[in-house]
Amino acid sequence: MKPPALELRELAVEFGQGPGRFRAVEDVSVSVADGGTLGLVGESGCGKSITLRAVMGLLPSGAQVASGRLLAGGSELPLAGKGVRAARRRRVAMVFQDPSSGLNPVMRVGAQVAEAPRTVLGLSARRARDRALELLAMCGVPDPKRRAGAFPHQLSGGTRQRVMIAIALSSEPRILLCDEPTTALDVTIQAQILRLLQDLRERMGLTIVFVTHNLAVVGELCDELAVMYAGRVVETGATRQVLDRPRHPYTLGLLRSAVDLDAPVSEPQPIPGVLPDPLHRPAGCAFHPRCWLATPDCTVTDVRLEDVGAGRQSACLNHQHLADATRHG
Amino acid sequence: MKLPAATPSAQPIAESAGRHRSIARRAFGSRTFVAGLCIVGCITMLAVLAPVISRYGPNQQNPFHTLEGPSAAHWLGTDDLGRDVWSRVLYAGRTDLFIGFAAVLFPLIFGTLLGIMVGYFGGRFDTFTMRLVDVIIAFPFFVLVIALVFIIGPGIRGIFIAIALTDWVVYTRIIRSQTLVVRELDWVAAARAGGLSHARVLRRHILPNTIPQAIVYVMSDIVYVLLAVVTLGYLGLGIQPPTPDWGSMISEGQSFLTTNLWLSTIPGVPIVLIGLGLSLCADGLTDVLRPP
Amino acid sequence: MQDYPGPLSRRDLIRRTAIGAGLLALGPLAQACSSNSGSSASGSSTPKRGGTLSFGRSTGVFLFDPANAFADNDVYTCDKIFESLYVTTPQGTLVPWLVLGHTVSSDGKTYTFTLRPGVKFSDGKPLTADDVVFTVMRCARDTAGPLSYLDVAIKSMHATGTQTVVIELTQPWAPFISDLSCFCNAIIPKNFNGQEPKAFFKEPIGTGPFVVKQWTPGTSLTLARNPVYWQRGKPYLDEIQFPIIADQNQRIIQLKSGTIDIAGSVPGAAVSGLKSDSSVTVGIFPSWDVDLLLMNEKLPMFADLHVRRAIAHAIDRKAISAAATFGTAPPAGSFFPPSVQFYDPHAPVLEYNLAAAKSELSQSHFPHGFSTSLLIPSGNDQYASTAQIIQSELQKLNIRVAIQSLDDAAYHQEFQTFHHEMFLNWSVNDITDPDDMCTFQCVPKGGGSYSYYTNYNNPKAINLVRLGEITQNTAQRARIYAQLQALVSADAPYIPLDYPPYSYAWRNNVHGFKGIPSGTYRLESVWMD
Amino acid sequence: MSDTWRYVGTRLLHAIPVVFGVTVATFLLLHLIPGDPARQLVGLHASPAAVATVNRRLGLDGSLLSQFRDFLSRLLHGDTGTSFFYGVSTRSLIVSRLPVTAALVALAALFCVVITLPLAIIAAVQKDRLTDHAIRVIPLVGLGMPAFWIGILFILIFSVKLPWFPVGGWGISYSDHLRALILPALTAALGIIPLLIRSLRAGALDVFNADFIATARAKGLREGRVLFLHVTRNALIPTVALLGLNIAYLIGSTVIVERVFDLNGLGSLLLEAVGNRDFPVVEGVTLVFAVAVVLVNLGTDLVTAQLDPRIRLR
Repeated sequence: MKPPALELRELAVEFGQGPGRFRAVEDVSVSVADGGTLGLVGESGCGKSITLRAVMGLLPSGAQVASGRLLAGGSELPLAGKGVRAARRRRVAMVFQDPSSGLNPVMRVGAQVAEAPRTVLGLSARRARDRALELLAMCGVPDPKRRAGAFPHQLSGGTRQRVMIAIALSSEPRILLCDEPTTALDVTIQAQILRLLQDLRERMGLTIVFVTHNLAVVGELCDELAVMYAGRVVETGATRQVLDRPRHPYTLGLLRSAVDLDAPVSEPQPIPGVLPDPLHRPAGCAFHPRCWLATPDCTVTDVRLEDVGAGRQSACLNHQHLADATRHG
Repeated sequence: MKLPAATPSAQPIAESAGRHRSIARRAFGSRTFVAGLCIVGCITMLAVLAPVISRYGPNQQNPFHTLEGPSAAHWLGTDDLGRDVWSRVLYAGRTDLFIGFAAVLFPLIFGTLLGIMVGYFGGRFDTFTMRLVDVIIAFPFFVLVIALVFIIGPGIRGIFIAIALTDWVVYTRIIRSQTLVVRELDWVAAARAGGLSHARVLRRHILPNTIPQAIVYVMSDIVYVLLAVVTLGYLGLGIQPPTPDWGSMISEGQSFLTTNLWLSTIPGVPIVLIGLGLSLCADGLTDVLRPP
Repeated sequence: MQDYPGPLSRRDLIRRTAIGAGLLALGPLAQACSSNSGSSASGSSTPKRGGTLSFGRSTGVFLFDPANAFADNDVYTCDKIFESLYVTTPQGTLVPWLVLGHTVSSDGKTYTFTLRPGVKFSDGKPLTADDVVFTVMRCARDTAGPLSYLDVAIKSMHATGTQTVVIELTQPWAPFISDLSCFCNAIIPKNFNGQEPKAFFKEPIGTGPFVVKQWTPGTSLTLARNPVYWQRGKPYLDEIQFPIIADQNQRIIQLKSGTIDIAGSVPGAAVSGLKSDSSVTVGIFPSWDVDLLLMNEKLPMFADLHVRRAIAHAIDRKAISAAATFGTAPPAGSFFPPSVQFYDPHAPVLEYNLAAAKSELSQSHFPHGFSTSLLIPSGNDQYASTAQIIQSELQKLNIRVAIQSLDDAAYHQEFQTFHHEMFLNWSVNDITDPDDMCTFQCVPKGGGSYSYYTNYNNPKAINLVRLGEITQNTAQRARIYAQLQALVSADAPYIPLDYPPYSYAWRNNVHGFKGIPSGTYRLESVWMD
Repeated sequence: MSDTWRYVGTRLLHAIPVVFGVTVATFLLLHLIPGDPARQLVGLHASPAAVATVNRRLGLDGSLLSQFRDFLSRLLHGDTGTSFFYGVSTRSLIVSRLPVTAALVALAALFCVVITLPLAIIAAVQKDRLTDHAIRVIPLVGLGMPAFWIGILFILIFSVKLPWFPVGGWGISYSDHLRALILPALTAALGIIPLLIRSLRAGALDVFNADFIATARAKGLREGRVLFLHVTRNALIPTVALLGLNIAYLIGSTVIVERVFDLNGLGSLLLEAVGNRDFPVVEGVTLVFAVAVVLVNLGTDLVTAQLDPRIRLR
């Protein structure tokens, strides 16, 4: 069997130093098959973006990888240290959340797209420019010739995100990491961008890791799903299955809190409470203070992901109750 | 005057008095700020305690011990009139710190208020004020201050008035541009639409959001004022003898630059330290004010 | 008799910044004096011809018109191009220069001069009596000339033949030869050689040892040898450049590094440092100047004789000499500097004596002291130190002095409009005769000087000054001036503090440089190896 | 492009009242300063008649108002008058001195950029480490010590001890000029370098955390390229603006620096003219300085607009 395109094992990321130090991400293990799409979902601050940045080797200052391994196609990619960027070159690329701040404001977009082909792939200036135009066209930027000469602030949000994707693709990666690439966009544009990503995946055989807090988006794009809460993965599985029959109360909570355009009758129901302060993690299951299924066990037992059948995993002591409940409800 | 950077505009503060207290608390939590404050505090203490610490009067001459190097009797040596340099440096601190801190008060208050007014109300008054600001900025600073000191007469009074007349423009400029930004913010517009009076909007919304910029600049400004005093001393227009001040000590020492370098070097040390301390304070404050 | 408009000297302005020392050349005549500390390198060996001298001075040369020159370096440069009938030697005596000599009629009103034969202007034309008549009359009639009042005694003058000039005076005038020696009476060709004055003074032609080679007013100046100079074989130098170096430290460093060959206006503070440099010689030449503490007698405290005498007794002039001038200027006694004619070394002086000072003050209307201010020009380190010493000494009499330093122009205006209480300034002579200085300093109406802005008004002193002007007999004049020195000492309208010298420093390869008490220097005998 | 020209035109139009204001203020200030130019010319002992004659010649005998009218009408005809002392036109004086000062200011500005850029970026990269602290603290000496002191120290070290540069003066050839200007320009630059380093370092830190830097890194660019092309270019914008804003300060400091280094530029001319109360020269030089400040500010805005396409010239 082919090794997964990307496999992350027991990642832990720490912030700060001394007494203020805390783990923002802990024991995260996910993998995505070649050509597959993995969705990473959770509320803001749950560690999904940090996980993605750790994979990309672009942790913000103050954060460092405490432990974990990363394998791409079976070979090891360093998570920290000198060779981080070189190891990912031509393999992994990333699309960022906010296209308005993700583009260098003082460089023409064509130049930004051509930069990697020129310096990373070593094309001549002329060929790099042609390549940039191709990429822009491929990403659906209208009139790429003209747009290539524009500065980012002269473009619309959707076009900017297309440019971001073109930039990500410009270094010819096999794996594309997308950090909430549609969050900052209008709903109609969101759909276009998702379609573009899908299209690119099919045409180029890309493997995609997609971070979002929007379950609807996940449903459309991803075949695999990992739900994160308070720095840990709480549930994984095939997207359809997880969405239809969640095996973790948090996933269910997320589903209930989402606006479902297809079912106008049901009111979104927010999950009560807030994400725990990472410095004061509740003992036991971190979700228990907000969980309606919580039992006294939940407050003491350190819950870990367990196989719950059909290739799925859940980190809930009571996942069986949930399975029963959703089956009948 | 040196003009500061347009500090990256701090996170706008919604109506709040509590915010200021929290800024102060956070400032004291900033190591940079505290370090700066310590340096400035130490020098201020030394200056305040000058009569206690020094063994000689600042103007006590001794014709038999002129231009001596450091010794047990005179830690930093003596000057051309046999006065104890250490004592003079300490006493000079009283003059200079007073001038530095006091001279920027008027520019700070007047410039800030004017900047807020013209920035908020705009109109012809704004145009006129900014032309005036341009005129004053277009004058090379020294030329203007020198001319003013000529007219008013040298000494502390001349320096105060010259600084007061010229320095406010920097504050006006900083505060006005910040006011322009804040004025356009949604919640300020909302406050105004909600029927708050101009006075209240200015006091509760505009002022808290603009004054931190002025306070950051004040830190550097105090050093610039000290430098201006030094340079006026070089031109013979500074503090009148025999009152010791670091600037006139440096300029008196310049006759001995090629023979007794320390005479003009030592008085520069506290200026550098004050500059360092205040810069650290400013850096610390900027960090605190910068959106996290 | 007439008051003349104003006493004499011109250049209070830039004085210490300018320079000058002269050397003394004098072919036919005078012999330079042995002199002071500076002469070490000159002398023995035979002069060499050639070379370019670089003379760093604090200001540039703005004009070459002797009758309108006033600033130091204008004066000290004009006299290299134009020469007077008489010149002063480094010892301060007068010697005939462009004349062989003169006779005076018995009534003392008619002077007859015989010109030195063989003197030529730098364009080759010979010097004639007409040139002399033109020059002196121009200066005497030029109301805007800073020093034209020196010539007020002249009634008329004419040439008899080409070599003889006769001058009629309105009255006997003892200082007349001295007045003629002033640079303002330096001889220019008749009618400006047929040119407009402006054009003429742009490329001036005189009898002096040098000619102007290149000149941008106030900016740069190069002089070159006058090939037809009347003293055979001189000048030795091919050229002289005058770089302008306003900053004193800069001047000294450039000298030490050899960028310039002579530095003018060496401050006292730098003298000891320069003396320890073996490649440099320091020359300190006595001047006609006196540093004075002057008091405004329009104010009640200074109108009180006892207050003034108390102050005179309270000031330690030796301390000022040592600390403020670094020992370069000897402490002063008489208000006449030693280098001026009729200086009386035995003139009684109010010596430093604190007990006497206190007793004088107790007899005054201000026995418990008072507050006053002392005006000084800014940027003058010597005066700043002097003022602080005076301040601390008068404190002992409970006279509280606030020092007020103003920039030069404002400082002048302040005391000329009598807004001052006390001020420091120096008296400058442009001639070796004391008359001009005495008029300026003792005669309230003398040219509106109000006795050097002290308002000192003692009819006895005024009479002595007038008497000194018209007395022809030298011994008699000496007695008159001795009386005057004693009287002014006792009245203490101003207190002489020290006799400041002119200080220069030069590289050891420069020889024959000597300063003249007027502040200038003759350069035709300077040579380099 | 026509937009730019229209902008330049408008700005220049707006500059007219500013320059006019500076000129008028100079005139008034000068006449308020105590001190009499005629006395400065003929000295303490000259007769009152001589002083009056000189005053008439200098045009100082009328009332302040009539002098002001004369001054304005001369100015409108582009005539800045004749120097009281030099006896030549103010314009020719300024023209002869301008190159020195212009070169000095230009070189100082260049030093500002060349020194600030690497230091600030290094400080930002090494944030809170020893290098960072050193880079931030050491230039403060330049802030604390006046130019005349630093200047003399430079001369003692780099001209006397190590004879690398001339002690002072301007030299004859272009290479002389350049060598003569290095220390003075450095001295002048040191006055504002701490300010610039602080600004650029803060700017660089902001840029470091910007998303587009992550984008650039994610592209696989080498760190050097990220630093120079992306970080520096963006952090430079506010710094250039700040430098432009402080050009007036730099110009003003030539007054002192030229004196210390024995350069005959506009600064030393101004200082001398103020001392002599040479009114036309002071007025002329101040006018030139004001025009220079206005032009430099305009130039700065154009350059920043060039550097930062988001800025629209309005």
